[in-house]
Amino acid sequence: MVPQAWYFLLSALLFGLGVAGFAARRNTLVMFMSVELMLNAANLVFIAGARDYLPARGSACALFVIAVAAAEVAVGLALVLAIFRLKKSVVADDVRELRA
Amino acid sequence: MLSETTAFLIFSAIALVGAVQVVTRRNPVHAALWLVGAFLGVAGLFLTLGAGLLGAIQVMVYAGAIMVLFLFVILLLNLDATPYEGLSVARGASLFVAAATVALIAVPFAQAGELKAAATADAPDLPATAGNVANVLFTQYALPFEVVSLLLLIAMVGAIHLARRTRRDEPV
Amino acid sequence: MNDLLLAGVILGPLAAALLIALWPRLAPEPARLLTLLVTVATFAASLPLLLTDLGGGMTHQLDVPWIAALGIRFHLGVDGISAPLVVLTTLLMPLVVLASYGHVHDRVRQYCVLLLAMEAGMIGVFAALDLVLFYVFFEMSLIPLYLVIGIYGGARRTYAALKFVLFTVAGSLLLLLGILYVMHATGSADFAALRRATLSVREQAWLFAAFAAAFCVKVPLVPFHTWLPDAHVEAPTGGSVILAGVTLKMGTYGLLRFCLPLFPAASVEHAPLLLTLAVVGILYGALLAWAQTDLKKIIAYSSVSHLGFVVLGIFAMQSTAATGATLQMINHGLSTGALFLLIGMIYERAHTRQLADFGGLARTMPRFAICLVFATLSSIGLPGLNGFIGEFLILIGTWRDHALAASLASLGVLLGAIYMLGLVKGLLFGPVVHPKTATWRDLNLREMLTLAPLFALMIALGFAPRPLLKRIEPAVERMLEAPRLAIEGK
Amino acid sequence: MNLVAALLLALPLAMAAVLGLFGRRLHGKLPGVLAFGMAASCFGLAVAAFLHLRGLPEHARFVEASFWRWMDLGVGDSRLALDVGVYLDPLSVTWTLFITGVGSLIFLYSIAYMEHEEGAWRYFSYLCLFLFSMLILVLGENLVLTFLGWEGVGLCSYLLIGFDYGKEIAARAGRKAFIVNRIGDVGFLIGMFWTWKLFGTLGHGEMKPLMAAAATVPPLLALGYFVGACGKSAQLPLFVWLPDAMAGPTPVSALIHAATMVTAGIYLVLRLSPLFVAADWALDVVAWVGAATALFAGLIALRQRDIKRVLAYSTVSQLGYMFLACGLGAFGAAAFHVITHAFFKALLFLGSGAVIHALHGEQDLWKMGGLKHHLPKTARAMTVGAFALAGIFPFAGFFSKDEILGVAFAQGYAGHTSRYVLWGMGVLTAALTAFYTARMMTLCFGGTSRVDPHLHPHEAPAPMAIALQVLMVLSIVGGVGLGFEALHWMPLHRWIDPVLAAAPHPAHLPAALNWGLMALAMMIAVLAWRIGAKWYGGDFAPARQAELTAPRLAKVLLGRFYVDEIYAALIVRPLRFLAELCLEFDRRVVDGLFRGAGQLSALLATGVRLAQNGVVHVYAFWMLVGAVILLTLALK
Amino acid sequence: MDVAADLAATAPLWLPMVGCLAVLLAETLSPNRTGKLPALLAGATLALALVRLATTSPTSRQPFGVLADDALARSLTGLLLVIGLAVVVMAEPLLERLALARGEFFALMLASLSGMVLLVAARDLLVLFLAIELLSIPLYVLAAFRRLSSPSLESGFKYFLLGAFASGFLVYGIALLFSTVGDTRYSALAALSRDPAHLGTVWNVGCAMLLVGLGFKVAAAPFHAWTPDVYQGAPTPVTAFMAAGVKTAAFGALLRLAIEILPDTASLRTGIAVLACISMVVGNLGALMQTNLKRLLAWSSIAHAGYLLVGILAVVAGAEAAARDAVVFYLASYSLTTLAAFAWIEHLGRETPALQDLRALKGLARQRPWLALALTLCFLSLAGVPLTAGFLGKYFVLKAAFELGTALLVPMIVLALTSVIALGYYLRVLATLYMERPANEDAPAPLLFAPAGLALLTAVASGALLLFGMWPAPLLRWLAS
Repeated sequence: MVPQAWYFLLSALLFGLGVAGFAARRNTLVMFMSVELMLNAANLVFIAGARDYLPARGSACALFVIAVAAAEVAVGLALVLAIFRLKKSVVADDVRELRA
Repeated sequence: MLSETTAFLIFSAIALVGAVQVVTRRNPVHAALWLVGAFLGVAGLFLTLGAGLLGAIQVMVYAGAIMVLFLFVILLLNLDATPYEGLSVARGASLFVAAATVALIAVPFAQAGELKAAATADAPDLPATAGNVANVLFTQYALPFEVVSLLLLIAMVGAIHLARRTRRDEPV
Repeated sequence: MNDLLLAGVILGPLAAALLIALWPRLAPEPARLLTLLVTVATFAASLPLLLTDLGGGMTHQLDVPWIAALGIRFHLGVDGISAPLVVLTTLLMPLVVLASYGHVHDRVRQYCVLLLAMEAGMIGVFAALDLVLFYVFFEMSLIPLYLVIGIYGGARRTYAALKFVLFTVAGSLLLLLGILYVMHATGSADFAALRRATLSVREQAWLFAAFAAAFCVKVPLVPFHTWLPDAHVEAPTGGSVILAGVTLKMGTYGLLRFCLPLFPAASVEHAPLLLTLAVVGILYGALLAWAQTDLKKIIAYSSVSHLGFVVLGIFAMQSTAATGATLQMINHGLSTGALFLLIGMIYERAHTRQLADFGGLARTMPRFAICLVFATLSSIGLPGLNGFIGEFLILIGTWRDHALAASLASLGVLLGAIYMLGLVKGLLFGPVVHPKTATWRDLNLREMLTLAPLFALMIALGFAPRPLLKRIEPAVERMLEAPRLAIEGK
Repeated sequence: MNLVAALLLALPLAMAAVLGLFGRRLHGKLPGVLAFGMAASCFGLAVAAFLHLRGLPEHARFVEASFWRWMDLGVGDSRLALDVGVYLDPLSVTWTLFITGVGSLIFLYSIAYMEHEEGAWRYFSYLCLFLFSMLILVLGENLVLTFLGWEGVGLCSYLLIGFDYGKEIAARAGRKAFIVNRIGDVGFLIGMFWTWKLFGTLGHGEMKPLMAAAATVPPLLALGYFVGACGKSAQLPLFVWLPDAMAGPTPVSALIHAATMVTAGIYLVLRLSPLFVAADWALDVVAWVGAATALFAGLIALRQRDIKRVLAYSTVSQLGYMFLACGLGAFGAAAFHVITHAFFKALLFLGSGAVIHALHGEQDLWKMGGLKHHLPKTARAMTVGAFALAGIFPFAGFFSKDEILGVAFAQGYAGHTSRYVLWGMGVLTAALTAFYTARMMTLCFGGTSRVDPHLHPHEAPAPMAIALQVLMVLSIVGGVGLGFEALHWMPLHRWIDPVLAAAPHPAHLPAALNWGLMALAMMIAVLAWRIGAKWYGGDFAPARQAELTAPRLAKVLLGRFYVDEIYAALIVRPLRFLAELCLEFDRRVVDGLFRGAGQLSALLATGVRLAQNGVVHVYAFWMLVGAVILLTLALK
Repeated sequence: MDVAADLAATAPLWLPMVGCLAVLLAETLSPNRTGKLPALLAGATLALALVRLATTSPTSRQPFGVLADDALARSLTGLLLVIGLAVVVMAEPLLERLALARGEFFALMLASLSGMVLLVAARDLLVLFLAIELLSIPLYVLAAFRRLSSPSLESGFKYFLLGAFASGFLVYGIALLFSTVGDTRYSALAALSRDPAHLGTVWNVGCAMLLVGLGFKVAAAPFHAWTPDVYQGAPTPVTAFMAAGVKTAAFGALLRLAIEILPDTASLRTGIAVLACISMVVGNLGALMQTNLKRLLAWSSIAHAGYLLVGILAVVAGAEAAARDAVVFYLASYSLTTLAAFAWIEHLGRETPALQDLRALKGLARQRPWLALALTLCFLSLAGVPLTAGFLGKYFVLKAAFELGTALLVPMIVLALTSVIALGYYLRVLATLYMERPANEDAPAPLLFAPAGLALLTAVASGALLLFGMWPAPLLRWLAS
């Protein structure tokens, strides 16, 4: 058996890459993708963590996360579209009318 | 059949490479495609862990539906490769902090080894088959399941509201 | 036995404030007249409070639960310390209203509402026997005064008003923390219960610091005094009178009422520090007053100096001195109140407060001159007037154990004469300076009436202070019991 | 007797109030007449009190009358119980007598003097208030009441000096007087505080046995009172206010700044004489300060041009004599000199007032001369006063002054060698006194007239003249009538000594030596007078030239030893500088600290605003920072 | 599982959901012609839920095995329903005026509200997560509801972007906690957390990430940065909904977590204390020089999150009962205050930054004394001046914190000192209203937007601040039931 810790370490790396992508990329769409990576990392923990207890429960949880991710993406992409219509840009940092 | 370790190594390599590429590709279309790769890698890991149902859903919903949505939007907006974004001090700092975050999350795993807690290994071993998952979904998570339906519905309503074409006389 | 008099004295003005605020289409002048009547009635109603218990106990007590869940009781009562302060408050209020005829012509109703609300708060501060209730009143009196200064004040009123509030609140929030800790440690916020409670020396030290911080800012004790000159200069006459006459007393009252009996060990421990600050305040305030050119600033800094005497008297831990200190609170209210009224009157005419703009008023405004000299003499402690009795009792009592402090403080008496007579000379004597001096009419009947009660009391308290002292002393004695035990214990 | 005492205080106060409140509506001489009537009645009451006391046996010769309890605080040894009441004993009655007596005369004089002044009602109101304060000072049942009077007379002095509103100098002088007096008051106050701690009482009657029983008291305690006395009685170094106080109306100078108020210091020392005696070296200080002041002021008086200033310095000098007497333990002699001085100095001031009145306000001696032809009566009266001041037999001053010098010499003779020095200073002062008095008289009345030719000096009106005459008589008989030590004729001493402390070093001279000294003093006085009269008697030009081209010492005298300047440089200006410094400190440092706190929060607020720059990535960065903080903590 | 009983007990939860569906249905049947119907439907369901809530009493049952039906949940649910009603009242006139899609708005709002109600009752981490998403996702849309107005869209955009990021942390934290026991139920987790010996670092990290996610929702610094921008850009009723509703719901969830599963470890204590202190300092400093009223309230909301975290800290540290009541009371008073304040801002009529600028309100007290008074009461309550509900909230929290002696002294002192700074800017608002002269003295009083419902809301809410400040007994009783 692969030790659980390996999965967790991998998920930490995926999560970290997601965080890094969110923090470093300016393209809003890529930032979304990074968030998806973070969610995937979480899912990995759900599944791996449930291995020794109740694997079905872990899957159920991950399922919910996927569903939520879908909902988020729907709204998020709609927002990107709307923003793009207004600003002709998908660079997150260009949206900074509100500040200070 | 691959041994679990081999499978883990292969799928995790796919997932990591995909993830790194997502973060580093300048062209969003490329990034999206690499993301599909990462998702597939993770799906493979799910399989390795015995969560076949979830692996399938991962492929269908994530790699399938969600990514299509992404690509659809990218193409709709006719986005090209964004110009090189440069590495500003702020971004450097962000990356540094992000790395710190990873390290801080990863450290305990490296230390802890096995994470099993003493308590509550109460339930019988229920492998994550579709039937078992469904069982959990409709017993313990019955309410969340219903809630998610509303969530999806309202997300749809919201997305439609935001993204629909502007009527000429629509007020600002 | 619950006595409703105090509640009436507090709620009466509050009810009147509500009435004036809510009465649709009430014209300004009737509102002012109504306010005057209400304040006079409140004064009259508060007079029986002066018949305090000669044993120093609390009278006119009212004790009902208010917010039971939070342990807050509506507990009021007065003794020989608080009753005179309550009456001082109710006395000054009608005078402030009378004085407002001269300088408040805009937004009169609002002014009346604020004054009445303030009055309720100030009386409450002196009458509260529950710490939380005290805090509530302490803050409640703050906001109306903030608005009075900020709305009706001079050019830099916003800054001054804000400074005043921030200083006070910075202190009073520490007070709130202290109160809450006391409640945690003793399970009660009731003054009577707390006097029986014992706190460890360490606890006392911290609590004393928290309480004293709030009160010392309010007094104000050097070095927390810099808000006072600004507030005074910018405040309208009424605001200055209340500020000097009543608000500052909340600080000294708090020190005497709460710090000494509740944290006796810490009070004794820190007495040298407070005595030092008091003496520094007396001398430093006096020197600053001397260096000022703005009439109100002179009086403001003189307040710093005078209140230093009060603090000195309180922390001498000697009953004569503390009695004198309590009397001096009243005295300062009378004399400084009168001085601010007078300066307000001259400002209404001249629209300047610079000493250099004045001169020779004695010839053109003899009534004003007499009044000013009178108030000045009271302020500098001329024997035969009230100020002397207070200062004398404070100093003679302090001398017993703290001869050096008392001696240095005595120099304040000297410096007081220097700057106050400088003010009198600059205003009244010498050649006429301001070209319009001749057009300033002398004080009219209303203005004389405004001042008359103060002057009458100055003389009365100067020659026959005993009826008052007789009531103050036992109450003060009770406050000193605990510190005295602490001294003996050392 | 209570009624008499009450009336003594109530009458002046009531009159002050009446005149103050309604005086504006009284015209002409009415306010003055009313006030004079009051003063005269007070004198009558004083006489009644005196007669009453004289009827009592010597050991019980006091009356305590309490009107009401002033304050009563504390218990046990920290009890402070004070009444508003009077304490009548030979000492206070003596003072009362001459205060009301001389006072009445000066009130009388003022009726005419102030007739044409605007606001005479105010003047008389102040004067009545002064009388009240002075009486309460003297009669007060306890030290605090004495202090009340003490400050009261200071206040009246302040008001009366600055009586002429428009005169900047007068206003300034009044303020100076008040403030310098306050310096002394601080001493008085500290003395009281200490006394209360020591004796537990401040009542005169109660303190008397306690003081007598006290073996020693801290010398500083007594010196506290002495500082007070120095302020009120214009001794070194606090004398500076008195010469300036001459800016007030002349009758005020006569009453307050010569006859009565300035002797309050002596009264205090006499009242507390047992304390001083028990206070070790305190009396020596008194003696030396007194002698030094006498000499010092005498020197300054030599070169003053303003007639009132000459008299003012002479007053300071004579007060120095009185303190010298006190310091020697000759308390009775001090009292004696106080009384004679009250007579002749009041006379001199009133006389000078008549001269000034006649010259329409001219006070410069250089612009007088030859006035004896125009003002013969005044000249006669003043000459008597001048002789008395100069200590010429048989005028009043001679007896009292001689007694003081005699005591000093006797103590030296008894072995206290340093007392010879004091005696020498006294004698020298006597010579100076005679000289400057002669100078003043000669410059004023003798020689040729240097008066503005447009002026036509004329004799003073009747009320002024009457007052002068009465005082002239008193200046002649006031001395010999009250005591002549060499003949053992000492009614005043017999009357007053029992309430005073006995001298710590009693000493007696052989009769022959005593007579010899007396003759010597007389000769010195006459000689000095002659020189002075001769010097200034002839042609004025050389004397004037001499004064103008004065050598260095004389310049110093003319500059009054530059005491005012020294004060300004050493105390006033540094203090003022300190005040300005405090102001800057307060503004920049103390307030700056709080403003700095405000600015700091504003700065931080700007920082927060800068961080809030609208960029999503920056926001995410902060979130990550927070996550790192929390995670770091979690790993601990 | 007795579904019928569970449904009966959770009526306040599903009634808004039903309302949401009903609105959508109505909108589908008759697009853009529903008029006031959505608002009425929303109001009716909320009122019904409120009635239902008032007529039943708390039980110890756990509906659907994942919810709570205790006093805490019910009192917060009641509060949320009141907030919802207030937002309906606020939003309707604005939507009508701006001719926005009312059906969608109320549907989204009701969905979000049901998410909030779910959140305060959740006793399961997964439900917690879903509830947060259910309240957030509609709220993102609501913030951007004026999709053609650039600030509104920006507001929704930023909220969404950072919200998604934060929910990544939240999910990860939940996953970590899940991995320690293999279950998401609080009861299962509590069994573990009661035994600190078994708490590994994974647990700690999980808690920390949970705090990141919830810290974002409650607008605690340094997860606060979205708040000012989003509050400013969103339509004012939505801002009010966010400020009052989200804060109440998220703190409700945090409170339950603190009561049930968060262990009293040094790291957690320090972590919460640090968040509290940073929030108080940053929130108050940020507001110090702010002139836009909505941004000002946003910063103040960050500061209040800090104050509330002190209460949470007290719960974690052991003063459970007192601190729970304190936090709930604080939430009630704060919600009331912000509702009043945003309702007030709604009176300014146009959602343009220029009109929300403080400087435009100079001398308002002269022309509109009552309106000025209402805002004064709001700000005094926010500042915690006695006799307002805000004071009692702060007092209550501090009192609870003192149950632990001086253990929490540092955050309490920070609370006191930052309150001084806070008073500085709150009073500046008063100064603008009362002490300055209008820019144009002769200009007539500004014509403000004052539909009856809104005016009533403003008056009632600000009056209630004073009422509850002096006589909180009814509120306390209601919250305790």
